[in-house]
Amino acid sequence: LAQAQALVKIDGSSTVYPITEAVAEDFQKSKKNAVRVTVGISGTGGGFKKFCRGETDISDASRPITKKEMDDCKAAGVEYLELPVAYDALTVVIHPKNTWAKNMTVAELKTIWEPAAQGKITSWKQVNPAWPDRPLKLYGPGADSGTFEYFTEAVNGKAKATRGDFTASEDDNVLVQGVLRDIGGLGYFGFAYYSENKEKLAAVSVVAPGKAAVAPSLETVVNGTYQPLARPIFIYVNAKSAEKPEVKEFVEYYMKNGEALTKEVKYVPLPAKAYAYNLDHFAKRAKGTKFGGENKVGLTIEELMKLEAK
Amino acid sequence: MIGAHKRWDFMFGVLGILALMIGVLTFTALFADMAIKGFSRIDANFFLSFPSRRAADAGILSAWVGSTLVMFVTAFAAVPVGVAAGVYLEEYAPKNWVTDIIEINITNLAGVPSIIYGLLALGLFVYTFGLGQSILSAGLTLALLILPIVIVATREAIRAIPQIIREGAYACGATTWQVVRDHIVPYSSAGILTGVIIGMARAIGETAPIITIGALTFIAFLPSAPFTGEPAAGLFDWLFAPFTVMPIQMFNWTSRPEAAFLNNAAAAGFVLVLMTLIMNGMAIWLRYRLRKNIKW
Amino acid sequence: MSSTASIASTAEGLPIVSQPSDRLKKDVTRHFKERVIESILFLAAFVSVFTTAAIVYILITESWVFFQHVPFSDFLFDTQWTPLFDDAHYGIMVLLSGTLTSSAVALLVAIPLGTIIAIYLSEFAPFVVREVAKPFLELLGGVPTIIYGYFALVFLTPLLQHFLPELPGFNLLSAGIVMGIMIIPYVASLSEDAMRAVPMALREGSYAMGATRLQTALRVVMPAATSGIASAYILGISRAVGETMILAVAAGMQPNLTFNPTEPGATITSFIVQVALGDLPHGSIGYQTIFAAGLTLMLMTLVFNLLGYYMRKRFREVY
Amino acid sequence: MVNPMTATALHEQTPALKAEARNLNFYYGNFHALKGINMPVYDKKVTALIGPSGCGKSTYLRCFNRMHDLYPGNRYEGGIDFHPDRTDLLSPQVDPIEVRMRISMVFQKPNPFPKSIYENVAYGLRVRGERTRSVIDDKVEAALRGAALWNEVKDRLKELGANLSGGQQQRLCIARALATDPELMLFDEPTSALDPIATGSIEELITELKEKVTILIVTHNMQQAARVSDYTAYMYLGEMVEFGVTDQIFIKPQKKATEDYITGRFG
Amino acid sequence: MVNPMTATALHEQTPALKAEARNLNFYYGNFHALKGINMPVYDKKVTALIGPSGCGKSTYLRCFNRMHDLYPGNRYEGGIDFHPDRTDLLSPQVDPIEVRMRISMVFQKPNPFPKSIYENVAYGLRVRGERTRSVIDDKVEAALRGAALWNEVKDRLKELGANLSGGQQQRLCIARALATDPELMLFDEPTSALDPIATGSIEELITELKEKVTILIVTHNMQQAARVSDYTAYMYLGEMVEFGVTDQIFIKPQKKATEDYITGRFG
Ligand SMILES: Nc1ncnc2c1ncn2[C@@H]1O[C@H](COP(=O)(O)OP(=O)(O)OP(=O)(O)O)[C@@H](O)[C@H]1O
Ligand SMILES: Nc1ncnc2c1ncn2[C@@H]1O[C@H](COP(=O)(O)OP(=O)(O)OP(=O)(O)O)[C@@H](O)[C@H]1O
Ligand SMILES: [Mg+2]
Ligand SMILES: [Mg+2]
Repeated sequence: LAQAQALVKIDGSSTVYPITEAVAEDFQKSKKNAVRVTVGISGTGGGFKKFCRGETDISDASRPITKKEMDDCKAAGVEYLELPVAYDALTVVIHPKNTWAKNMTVAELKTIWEPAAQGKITSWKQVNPAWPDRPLKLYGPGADSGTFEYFTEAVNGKAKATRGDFTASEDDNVLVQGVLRDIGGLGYFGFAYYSENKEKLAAVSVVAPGKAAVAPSLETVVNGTYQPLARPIFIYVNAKSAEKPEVKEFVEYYMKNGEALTKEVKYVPLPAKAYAYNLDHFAKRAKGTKFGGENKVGLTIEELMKLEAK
Repeated sequence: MIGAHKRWDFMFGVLGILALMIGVLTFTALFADMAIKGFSRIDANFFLSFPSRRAADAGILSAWVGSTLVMFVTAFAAVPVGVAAGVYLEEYAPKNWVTDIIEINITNLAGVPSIIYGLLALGLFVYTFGLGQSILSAGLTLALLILPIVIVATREAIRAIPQIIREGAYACGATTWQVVRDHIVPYSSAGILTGVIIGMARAIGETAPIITIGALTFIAFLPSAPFTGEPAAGLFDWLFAPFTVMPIQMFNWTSRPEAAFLNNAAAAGFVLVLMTLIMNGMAIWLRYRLRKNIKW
Repeated sequence: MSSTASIASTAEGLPIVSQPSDRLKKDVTRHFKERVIESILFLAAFVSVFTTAAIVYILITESWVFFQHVPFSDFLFDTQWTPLFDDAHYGIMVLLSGTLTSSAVALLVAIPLGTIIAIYLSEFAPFVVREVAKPFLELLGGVPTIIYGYFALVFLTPLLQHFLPELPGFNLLSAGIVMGIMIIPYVASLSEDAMRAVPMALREGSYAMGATRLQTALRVVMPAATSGIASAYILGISRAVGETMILAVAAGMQPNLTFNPTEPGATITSFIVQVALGDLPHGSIGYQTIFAAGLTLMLMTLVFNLLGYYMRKRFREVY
Repeated sequence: MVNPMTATALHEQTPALKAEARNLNFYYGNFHALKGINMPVYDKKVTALIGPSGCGKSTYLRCFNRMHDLYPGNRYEGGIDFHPDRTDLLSPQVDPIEVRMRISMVFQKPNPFPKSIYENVAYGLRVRGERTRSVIDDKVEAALRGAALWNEVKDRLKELGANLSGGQQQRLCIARALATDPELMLFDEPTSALDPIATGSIEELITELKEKVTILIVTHNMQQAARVSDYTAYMYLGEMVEFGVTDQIFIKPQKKATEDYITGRFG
Repeated sequence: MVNPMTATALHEQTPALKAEARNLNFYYGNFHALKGINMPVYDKKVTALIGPSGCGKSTYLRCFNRMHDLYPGNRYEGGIDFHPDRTDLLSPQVDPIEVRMRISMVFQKPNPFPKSIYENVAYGLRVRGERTRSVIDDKVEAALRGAALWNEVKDRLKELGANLSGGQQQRLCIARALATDPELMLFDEPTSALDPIATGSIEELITELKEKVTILIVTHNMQQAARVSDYTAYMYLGEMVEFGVTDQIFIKPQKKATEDYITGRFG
């Protein structure tokens, strides 16, 4: 059918969506609408499903591709390039009137979130005796999300290992609503939602083992000190599509303007050199994933760039 | 004793009005809230702009066009099938277990959560029939969703036609089909229409099944109108175009970090309810027009 | 008796046997055309059956895979629902409890209010009020449900917390109440139709006995409209059980085996959308849970509908 | 139209008045359905209303229990005095519910409520707030006996009223109307939906009932009027053409119009 | 039940048979509604069916145009010969649609379609596939004239049929039934919902119509039967009790049952 005009089809994670949308908007303008770009939000899983059937050119992903999805892609003969595009800095937030927990160690977070805490750790005092005996109310993203998976692995040491008695929502604005109404509330979600609600919420400075407390911010994430809660998010480009001029141009445009646009939509960009590295990586058509179907926690972007694709 | 009875009647009247008010006030509150929040955003540009990362530039052009086209397909698919099914069940079907099954089945379908229709449509329309992630697939999905509503409304409307009108027509020597075509369908059209509109009002607000089959969120172009563009689009090319719809746009905006998008969401919600309102208004008007000519 | 016929015939001088002459014979093409049309209409009616079959097929094939990993007894009797956690549990009772609790709250709101409105509109209200109120009510069904969700979260919950200070910010109660308000039009509108279909003769009979409006409405009209009202309730129940977004926003998505509406909870539908649009790989066991959950939901609504069908048959209006 | 002399004359022959329409007019919105009707209703007698279709028989009958109050736009003028205390039934001060408790009605088509036989008959009592089980039991039995239905239904009181045959249903409706000890009973073509056998039993019943209550009956069947009534009124186009003792009306009507109607030359 | 002698006697006086029921039985499911009916219908005459309510008049009438085919569970036995070619109307080889095209029907309550007056009358023609505008125009006019309605409606043919008065509506239904030149017309209590004036005009019309078509009419009004019909049949409990020339039946019925009914001693 006469879809004569050049078209770039993108689908996938709603976390990555705002960045891709910004790029798509500007790219389309810069091409004077000669190229059409579409972006969907059927989730990383739904995105990969379509991607591995060869239906989309690019897939937004808030986590690396999994083993199962790699197999699917392979079965369908779809090869891909993996390009990190930004950081999703998971921010632990508390009520602004919460004066005691401005800094928390990863161990304390673990005490709160580990599976064993379920039904037992219900007061702040149980986490740290110095803290008041206030009920502890927890908020977090749904268990189907990449954010959840990453956080549990980073804090509890095992992906998806968590207590179950917390309020979950796919919509981070709903979590914001929860924490800001509850002095004893604690939640975590993407940095962008925190920075939009700075007046209403307070971010916890995370103390990684053996390090000083680091508050989440653009700088601390980019310079790699906000660890272990910063994770990269990706786009995956279909290798065959990458040969199409419009897709190629789009990806190049993405990498060249990604830093500015990411900042604009309140996400944390990668360091400038990472985008350069991506461009190079893309030019070389280096296929495959560097994660081997598993998530890796606490990876800085330098470490990531050094990894070999498998 | 009698006084007490009268008082009960009066008290119930008051209770009825109060109950009615709970519904009406809730609706008014929601509607007013959206109107106030979204007011600053509603202008010509809002309707004529594509989505954007900047809340102030973002508009609902692709969304309302998409919703309109999808509704169009939905109506075109659901009305003939729904009416035909309703007519069959009322005028043709022998009252046996097959019709019993169809009947239970229809009420049951009305209760299936919409997301399941999405999963079904993904397998059926998008992949098996190869219709792609298109306006056509979405329209057909929603058509399946509202089919039970249309069928039930059709049957109710048909049942309201007095038997004596049917007998009058049969006595003129009409065949069953002639009776259906000349009498049953025309005289029940007001009721059918109501059902269709109620169904459409529900369908227009659906998010989940449409996302499942692949509606987009960012789309900065419209399906090409028939016979325009280079090379010229065919008459039905728009059916296969990628699209987005109002509730998805709104859903996306409600979950954005920037608060400014929440006003967009309110504005989009306002427009969506307005679209429903217009459809309902149309239904009331048409119903009035059609009923005026029908007296038994 | 045949004697008359024979006498009449003899009088005519014609043989008794009468065979059809051609002029009233069946018109073959017309008959064929009618059959073809009937078949087409039948196919249209069958679309709904086909849809159900397709849905059931999809749900069952996918659930099949699921049940090869998860023992059926775990699914039914486990008291935790954490299919996506590392320590996975698949106790559907948890979601079912959330679904039932929130639906119960919704119905406790929608059924009394909807019925009162229906009685008021059909037996008390002046014509104008009825004609204006019905379409207005139907608009309630046209508001996107996500708006109701936020209404429950940011308006109703704080309001309820004035009366119930212990009420958590996310709970089944306020989600259920708002859901109930959303369902009111379905219940009210259909019940009203059913009541209005009750013949005037019955009402007159009651009034003639000296009954008041309320007595007539409650003791004669309602019982006579039982089957229609039952269908309205059943539809309301199906709506409540199948509602998604309100719960996803306002109820907390916390898989909690509880029948206490003041606690947060998760429901089958909210779980399904969440997972269907989330980051899980398709085909993984976590993803398959949504089909098992969907199947449960489908079976549940089927039970309600069969119940409703049985009730309609049993209490068919006998005017 | 009624000759005042006739009415007076009749009045002197008969023991007592139960009710009396005085210059009664009735309007359906703008439609003037009853025109200045004057007519007595004698106590413990059966009065039949006859006349061609649409002449206003039902309209007139339904004035007696204020049935028209149920629909908007209806308007009464004049009055119906209810004896012995001569209350005007149509006065706005009079509560229609109170009226209906004393004047009961049986309709053209049997309209049992979708309830059990027992509950159908008990309905009027319950509406009056009667709670005592034994009182209700007794009255239900008495009413069913009065309607000649007791023997047929005494073992199936819990069954639905609708399961009875047409004639039984109509008798059930009569029992329902009887249960509350009405002073006046209105029948609007009570047998027109029934077969001849059921009709016969209802007619017999009416004849028995008049020992206890006053009866006003609309019928389109002149034979029936002749069989069951003591007095007959002939109506035409909303007017009361003639009223008199039944035998006299059927044998020697005073008006030509009545005669034409009765002999079938018209109607 | 029909006395064969009577039938023969009648037969010899009359020119031709239009139809003849031969041992006709009819069942509503298990209910045996018509029991072995034999009855001639004479060409260009009016035959009236009388009998108490529920005796099967309508059921019998509706056998003639196979109306019962519309509902499941109904069963015919025996036959109705349709003259001159003596086709059995009830034979399975006969198409009920063809039957209804030749035998039209007018119902108890006027049932105009919610269409214009013109379209109401034209419907039978359209159903027959007539497309030519001028032909339809002519037939509509002829039918409306035949139903004595033309002068009243000729300027408002586009108006809704339902806007006419009851009597006009019934005449419209007669025009609709007339438009297709039926050979036999069935009337089921055509005036029972009408006022006396409208009734008079319909009766007059029936008398005129019999010049052209054969008419079978059900009525509960014995005066009407006496006024309009040439032959009368008295039915009771699904059986044909007596059939004869109207005058004879009304003056000197052969059966006691008929006499009882006609004189109002029963029914
Ligand atoms: N609700 C109404 N609104 C307007 N006019 C009405 C209404 N009910 C009856 N009429 C008219 O009032 C007149 C008297 O009607 P009514 O029903 O009293 O006649 P009836 O003598 O009982 O006739 P029938 O023997 O057919 O029952 C008729 O012309 C009728 O059309
Ligand atoms: N659809 C039906 N199913 C079962 N029985 C029926 C049906 N229609 C009529 N009957 C019964 O058949 C018998 C004859 O009915 P029919 O309508 O022919 O009587 P009728 O003589 O026309 O009476 P009326 O004067 O009241 O119109 C009655 O006992 C009736 O109850
Ligand atoms: Mg009447
Ligand atoms: Mg009849």
